[in-house]
Amino acid sequence: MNTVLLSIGVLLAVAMIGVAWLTIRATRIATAMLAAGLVSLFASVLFLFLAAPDVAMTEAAIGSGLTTFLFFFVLGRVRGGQS
Amino acid sequence: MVSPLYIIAVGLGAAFLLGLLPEKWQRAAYGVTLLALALMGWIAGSWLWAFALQGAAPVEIFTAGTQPPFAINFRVGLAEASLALLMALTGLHAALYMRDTLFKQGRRAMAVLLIFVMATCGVIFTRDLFNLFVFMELVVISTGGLVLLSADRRALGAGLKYLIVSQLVSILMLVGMVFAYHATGTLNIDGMAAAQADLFKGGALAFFLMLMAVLAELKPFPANGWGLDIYESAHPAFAALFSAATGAATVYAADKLLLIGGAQWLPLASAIGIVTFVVANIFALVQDNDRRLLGYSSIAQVGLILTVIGQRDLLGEQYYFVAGGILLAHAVAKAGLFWLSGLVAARGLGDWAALRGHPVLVFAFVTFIALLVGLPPFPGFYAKWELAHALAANGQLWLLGLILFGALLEAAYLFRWFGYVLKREQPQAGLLLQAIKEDVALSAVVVAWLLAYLWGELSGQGNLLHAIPLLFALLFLPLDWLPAKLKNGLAIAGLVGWFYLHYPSYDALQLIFAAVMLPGGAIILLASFQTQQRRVGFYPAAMLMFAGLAMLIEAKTSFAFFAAWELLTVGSYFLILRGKHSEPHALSYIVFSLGGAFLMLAGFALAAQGVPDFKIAALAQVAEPFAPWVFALLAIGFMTKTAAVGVHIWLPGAHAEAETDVSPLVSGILLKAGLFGLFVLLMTMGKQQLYGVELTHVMLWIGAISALIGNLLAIFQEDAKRLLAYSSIGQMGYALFGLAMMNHLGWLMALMFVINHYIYKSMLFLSVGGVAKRTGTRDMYRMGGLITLMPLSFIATLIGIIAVSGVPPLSGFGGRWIFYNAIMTAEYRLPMVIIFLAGPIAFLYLFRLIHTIFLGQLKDELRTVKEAPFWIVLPQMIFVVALLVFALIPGMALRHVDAYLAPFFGGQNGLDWAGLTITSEFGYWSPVSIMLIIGVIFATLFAWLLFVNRRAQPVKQFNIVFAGERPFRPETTHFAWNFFAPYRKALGFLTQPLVTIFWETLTELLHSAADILRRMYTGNGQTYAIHLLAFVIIVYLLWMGGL
Amino acid sequence: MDWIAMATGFILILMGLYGALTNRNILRIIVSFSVANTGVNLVLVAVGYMRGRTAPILDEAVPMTDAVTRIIDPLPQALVLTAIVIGLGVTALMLTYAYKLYEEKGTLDISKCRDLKW
Amino acid sequence: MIRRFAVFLLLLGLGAIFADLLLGYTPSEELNLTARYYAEHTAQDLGAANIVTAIVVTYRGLDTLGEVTVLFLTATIIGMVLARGRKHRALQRQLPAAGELLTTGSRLLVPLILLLGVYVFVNGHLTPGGGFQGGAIVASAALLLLLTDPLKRFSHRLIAVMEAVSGLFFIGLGVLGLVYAGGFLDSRVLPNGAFGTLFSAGVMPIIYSFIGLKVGAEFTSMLTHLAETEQS
Repeated sequence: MNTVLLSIGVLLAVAMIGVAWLTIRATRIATAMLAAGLVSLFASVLFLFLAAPDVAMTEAAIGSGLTTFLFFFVLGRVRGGQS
Repeated sequence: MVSPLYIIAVGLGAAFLLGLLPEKWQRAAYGVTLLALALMGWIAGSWLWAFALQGAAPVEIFTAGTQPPFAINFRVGLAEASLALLMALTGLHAALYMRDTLFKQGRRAMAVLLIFVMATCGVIFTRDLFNLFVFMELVVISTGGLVLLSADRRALGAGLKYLIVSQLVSILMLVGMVFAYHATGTLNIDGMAAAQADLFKGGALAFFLMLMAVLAELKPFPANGWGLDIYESAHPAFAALFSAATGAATVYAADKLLLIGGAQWLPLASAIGIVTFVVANIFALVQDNDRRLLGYSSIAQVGLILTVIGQRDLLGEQYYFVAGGILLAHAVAKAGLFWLSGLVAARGLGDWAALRGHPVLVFAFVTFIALLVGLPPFPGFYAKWELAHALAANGQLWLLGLILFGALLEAAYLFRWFGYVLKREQPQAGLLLQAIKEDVALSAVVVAWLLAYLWGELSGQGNLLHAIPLLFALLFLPLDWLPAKLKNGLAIAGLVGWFYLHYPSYDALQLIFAAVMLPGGAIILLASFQTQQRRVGFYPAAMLMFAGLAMLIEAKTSFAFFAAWELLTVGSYFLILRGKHSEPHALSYIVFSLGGAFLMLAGFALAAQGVPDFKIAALAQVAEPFAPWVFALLAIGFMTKTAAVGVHIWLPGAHAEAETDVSPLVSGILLKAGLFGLFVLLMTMGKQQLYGVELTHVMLWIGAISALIGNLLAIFQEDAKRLLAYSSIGQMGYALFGLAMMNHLGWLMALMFVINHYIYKSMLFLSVGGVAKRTGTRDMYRMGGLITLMPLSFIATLIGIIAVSGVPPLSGFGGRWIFYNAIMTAEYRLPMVIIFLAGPIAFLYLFRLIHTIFLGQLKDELRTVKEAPFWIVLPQMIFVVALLVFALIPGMALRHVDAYLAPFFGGQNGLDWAGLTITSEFGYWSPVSIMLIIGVIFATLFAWLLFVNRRAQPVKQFNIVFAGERPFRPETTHFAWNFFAPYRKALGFLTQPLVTIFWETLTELLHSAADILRRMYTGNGQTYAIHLLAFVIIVYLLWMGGL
Repeated sequence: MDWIAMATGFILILMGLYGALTNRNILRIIVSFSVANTGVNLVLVAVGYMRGRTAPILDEAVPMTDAVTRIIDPLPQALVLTAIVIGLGVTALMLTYAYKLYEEKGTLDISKCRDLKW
Repeated sequence: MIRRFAVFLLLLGLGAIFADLLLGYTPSEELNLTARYYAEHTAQDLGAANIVTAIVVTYRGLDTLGEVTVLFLTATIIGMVLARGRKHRALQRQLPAAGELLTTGSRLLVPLILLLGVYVFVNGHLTPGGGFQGGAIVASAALLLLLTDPLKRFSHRLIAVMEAVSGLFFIGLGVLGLVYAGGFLDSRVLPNGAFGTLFSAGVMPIIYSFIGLKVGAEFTSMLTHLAETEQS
């Protein structure tokens, strides 16, 4: 295992945790949703490193793509829904 | 047979096909749905046929043409096939039931329903873990859709809560699964089970997470708030599916998963199951919404099944019989009840009173309740029997106790509900009848009885539905439309006929009890000729009780005995419930009786120690250390029926509030069942010691105190029937005392009490009942001077009280005579004093019956009262004659019994029966001469009275009343009001209802605890998710911490 | 790499659950769950990973005969594919529920949706 | 606050479980029994180059069928929920027209995206990707169209028919496997063909194509249903 790959992995992991923190604590829901999509996107990169191209594609297309769109669709309909 | 994969293919294919149909073709879509469900049912049914009747071996079904660990495989065996059939049938019924809703929602809803049923079948068939997960997710999601079919807007929230929880569940499941896969290299359930050692080397945690995930779907306490919300708000047809189908499928999934874990995880399942069972039943006690109540009950039942799964190894071959019995009974009953709930317009339990106008629906309701509680002849009864025996044989006594406790709680709220149905005011809202819905609900009744038959056949204990007495009782159900007189004739013929056919085979003891119960019952039933019209429901109930009694007398095995006991209990409960104000009393009767029955069950189970087909006679061979416990459990069970002090509080209300001809049935006859049991017990087990205490000695004390307290309470009653009821407690105390003396004369006296008490108590209840019927009241101070208007009733009462009080010349005296002889042969000083004290007290209250009702001045409003109806008087007159005959020649019956009892006490007869006199070692008793002497005295006194009375001067009524002042409560000025006030001052402390207070406080505590604790179900879906997480962590700490 | 992925996965699950169990807004709950789901997927794939091996696709680089020694465990990947899609399904369903609830109640606060209790 | 603390504590417990799992985890050096079988047999038995695809479509085809059903269910329920209580007055809001660039761009892109999607699922058995990924890509074309013209209406009928037909074909092929080959969803209904070519691996590519179509249709259905909520 070479160090470059490993450091990229660590970097990705740190990034994911940071973005996940944003997801659960961001003040705006839109930010949270975007962050969740980002987590998913980072994860799909990580999947590539884990020799799982199929999963990476799926995660990218469905996890970060479609899901995020669904979120925004609904967010638009409920106008924030903040009580 | 068609591969079960076609069940999946058909379900899915039909669901996809629905998408092709134009939106307008609702009928076609509905047709496709029904057809697909029927086809799925047919496939499952054909497999069931093959396994059950042709003995086929279970079949493995491979997919993708590859062997199991590498591809997904299905397995179909007996359990799978029957469960799949259950799924398909409940699905089909749901589709029929929801027709209107489905038409309104369109083909989408039908597709979701199809997928739901398909997925539950998949959960059952699959042998692959991940596949199981996929099917379970499908069940979850389609549940999310079907919940929305409800007209209740709140269902939306319930669905969301479920989805939130299921997210958590699927996270646990996936994480656990992948680590389990890592440890074992397979996803196949059987493969993992084979690689168990590897799995637990690689971390039992993985399995733990999976187990938690699957158990969470079973709605364990406390992680089940979401489930309750679904039950409460969903469409009833879906709630039925959710309870029956999802419940059964998930239970089966848990069963498969535990296969992987192996024996060491079974206790955990049992622990979680039993906690859920008990707590959910406690919470249900305070529930007033019918569907939520059914939800709690569903959760409880599934908990019970989980408990049984945890005892899988212990049950061995019986496992599927027990678990399947409970599971199917639960599924059918719950589905039926939910379907019924769709017919009831409002949601309160009391609103179900609307069913009352429809006897068929009431029958359906009672079938479902009996099915759920596990009364004979339903599968739950056999299952409970086997379960109790297996648990007792393996020392799992705590578990057995908890199961029985939970079952009692469940019976309590279900029977309370049934009481509401029969007794509460019919609500405005009424019923929403719809033919198809009714048919669906009634089909569950048919299935319930089929299951009852099937389980009877499988039980190996003899099918109760082959028992002729029971069949005879059930015959009255379809005949209920006949006029009451006709049915009464049939019932009497049945009782007498059965006795006539069977009496040659009885021994002396059986004969006495049988004579009292069967022809004795027939005499009391003569009074029932008095009723007009149809009297719906009376005869099935009464004959059920008699069936139980007939079977009890002949019972050879503990199973037959217990089954008969439950039948007579249930029958008498229905009888008692018929009284106008008897709802709470009937409830307390059934709760105490079932409680006593459960103790008996535990006692028999403990005695049998796993021996199948345990004979009653074998009780004699039960060894230490079980023997005293068996004795105690059985004795308490029987004493509950004889209403010994402490467990007597059900009796007064139950006997007093019953109908005129029912009171003598339940007092004169039913109480004897308890005595019969005690006889059998003492004859087989004899004296037992527990911690150095002689148990019969304890019984002796209980008998003495019962006699004293019963009589004391009786003297302060204003209500004539209640007085007689309390008197029964006292009388049964005497009998108990006699039995517990464990000597020859004591037993003889107890037997004499069986006959005597039957005759005079039946007679008194009938005459007092006749009076109450004519005067419209049971309060004695409202009566008076009825001697001239109701002379026959007067004579019956007079003879009756002479007999009860034990003064010569009637048979009561004979009883006392034997009794005093018996006491003299035994060494029981203090209880003897108490029992002597009870004697004169009895006279105090009996005297009031004559004095207050028949003597004194006649009330103005009662001047037109007529003698009681002929049919009520007739049996009284028969009893009068019987009393006189029995008083003259007691030896007719007793000498045989004496001889029968002799072998138990060294082969000597207790008394010498030569000629017309009876001799004991202390003296002799000559009934005929006593009768003569008393007759002479009586005639003399009577003549003198007549002579004196000639000069009596009548006083005008009301000439000095009130002195111009109207009292606040006029009755308090009546001389008979609070007649024994001085005694109350002196002895009242003994009548403080301490026992009543004890039981009431206990109930109150349970209820308030339930009411406080159930507030943890805040309605917040997030909280429910936290509950689930807490559940997982707590189990982790408790279980894995100790592992 | 697999350790990193697995640890990250676990942390994401915990963070996601924390978000889902403490936020009151239903949309936020759903978003948090999607983070947790991503974490689960990471864990799953990490378990299948084996150092120094390649993706389970046979081509010139990985001939059929060497497959056993060259590729990683394909099964968890197949599972993850399914899990992702199921996750999407559930998420979409929850979003629809949220939308509908908002329509009915005018709020997305989960603590305000408590018509059913006890 | 109490809730947060309680949740934190509970998650600490869950974290302990996870930590235990993590620390107890030893990566395997060798393929386990199941994985070894796939590595050895997939190519020979089924003729698929992408083993994940072979597992998804054939070995664990039943899972995939379930998975497709999950999407179908979700789409159906969403349709059901959103159809319920929808007001029928179609309120045509005037929206600002999408920019020229977006409109033209999408006209150009949509066919390309569709083509890409089809390529991905047709080659699922050879290269990474397959029905799900392809389906998602197809759906993104629809998404693009929705973005450029929010009032655009897709034919529900068309989507439903596509969904139903591809679903039925999927099951039909599965049953064919049951009848003509070793079991449900066995891909060897057709010959395996030459390894590594498009027409190989039996019916696997056909099934995956139907999955792709179905998934695409379902995603589109979900998206359009949600998009149409604007109407009310």
